[in-house]
Amino acid sequence: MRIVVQAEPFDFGAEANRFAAGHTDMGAIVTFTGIVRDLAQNPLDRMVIEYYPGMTEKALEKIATEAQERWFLGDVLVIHRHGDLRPGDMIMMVATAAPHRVDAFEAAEYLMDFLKSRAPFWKQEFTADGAEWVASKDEDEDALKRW
Amino acid sequence: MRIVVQAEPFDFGAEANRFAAGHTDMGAIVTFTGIVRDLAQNPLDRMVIEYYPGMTEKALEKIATEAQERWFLGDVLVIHRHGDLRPGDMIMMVATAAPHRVDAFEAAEYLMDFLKSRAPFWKQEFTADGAEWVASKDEDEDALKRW
Amino acid sequence: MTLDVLYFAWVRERIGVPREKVETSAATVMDLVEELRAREERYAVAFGDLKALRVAIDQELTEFDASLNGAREVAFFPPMTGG
Amino acid sequence: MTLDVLYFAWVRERIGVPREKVETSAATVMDLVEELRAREERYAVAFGDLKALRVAIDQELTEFDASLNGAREVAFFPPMTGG
Repeated sequence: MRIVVQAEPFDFGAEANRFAAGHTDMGAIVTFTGIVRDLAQNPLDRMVIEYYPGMTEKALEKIATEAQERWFLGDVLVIHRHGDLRPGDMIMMVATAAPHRVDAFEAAEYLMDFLKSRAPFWKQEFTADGAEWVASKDEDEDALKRW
Repeated sequence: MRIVVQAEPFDFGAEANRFAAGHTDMGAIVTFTGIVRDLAQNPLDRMVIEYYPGMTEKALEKIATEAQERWFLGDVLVIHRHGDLRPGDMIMMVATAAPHRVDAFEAAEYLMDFLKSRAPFWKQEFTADGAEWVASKDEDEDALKRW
Repeated sequence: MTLDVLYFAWVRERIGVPREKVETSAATVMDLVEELRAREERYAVAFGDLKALRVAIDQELTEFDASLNGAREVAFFPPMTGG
Repeated sequence: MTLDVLYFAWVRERIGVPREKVETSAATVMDLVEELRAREERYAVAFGDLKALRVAIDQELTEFDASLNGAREVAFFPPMTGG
């Protein structure tokens, strides 16, 4: 398991290759990557992500550990950025390795669902209209109910 | 949409990065990668994948087109190798880009489920016991029923 | 009519060739299978259990009762195991 | 007892500081919230709608009726929006 919270950009492809390498007993690798969106109707200048040093890492470790208890996984990777981001920048990625594809998919979805609303990150968007904290979505809270 | 059937290895990370680049209106990228497994109880020497030139590409395009009709996707990538593979080699990858994570995940699972048992590929495994065609699994056929 | 008939995986191994031209007046895939079965033992073996086989006409998956009307290429193979 | 009290996102903006030491004898998070609300308008505003807030004691998510017994660090913040 590898959990990283960092301000610096990460190389999705290089991380994906490093994660996939050397798992000859794991047939399935799933990755999810979140990218800062730029919506035509209200162009985004930048996004700032705040986090809670200490608690954020612990929360991510807890979520990843729970995924490992629930599915048969070879490995889990979570990388999440904080600080300043621009449209098109990668915010975060998760990766799961498992012997079978269903486990790799379900575990990645579980990680994402909990990461969305149980890991201490807060997004603020800067547009021509000013700064606005991103509101949590009911659908993200609802997504937890399926697990 | 990009569909590739090739004998040559592909660079998963480079393909993933290329796929993710330039989608500033797509917030979610999901990838799945299949790797040749080497099981301790019966070490694999090599795997050979046979395909049906012409039909295989058409079948993959049909599956990807159906995914695009069913979910709101920005892009779909399918790469599948044929020919000789060794343990640890990547067999194939799919990638989906969508505005929202649920679409990207579901579409990737759909692609995998149909690719497993509706795209003309046949795997043959070579071990110390000789050559054996991989049998299809009932669970792969069952997986189609959820869509 | 003359059909291109293709075989893949263990079907190809049992029949011994990857493809061949078949001159036939079979109306359906099943008729063609019966003709081939009657030809030689290797066909009878390859087509022994149709539940273990799949068929495509002109590169589209179909069923054994499908018509061969207009068909140019027929392929027989075991269930696919991609991914 | 002396608690480290942390604020994040718009809670931090409304209160005006990211963290502060608070001397309190509050038994629960709710008691602490009431003390802070009574202090100054900015706290009353930040803690106006508790349904819009989350709380962690010593970096573990908890509820507003949780005991502060043994607590060293209490954090208030809006619902998380990671990923």
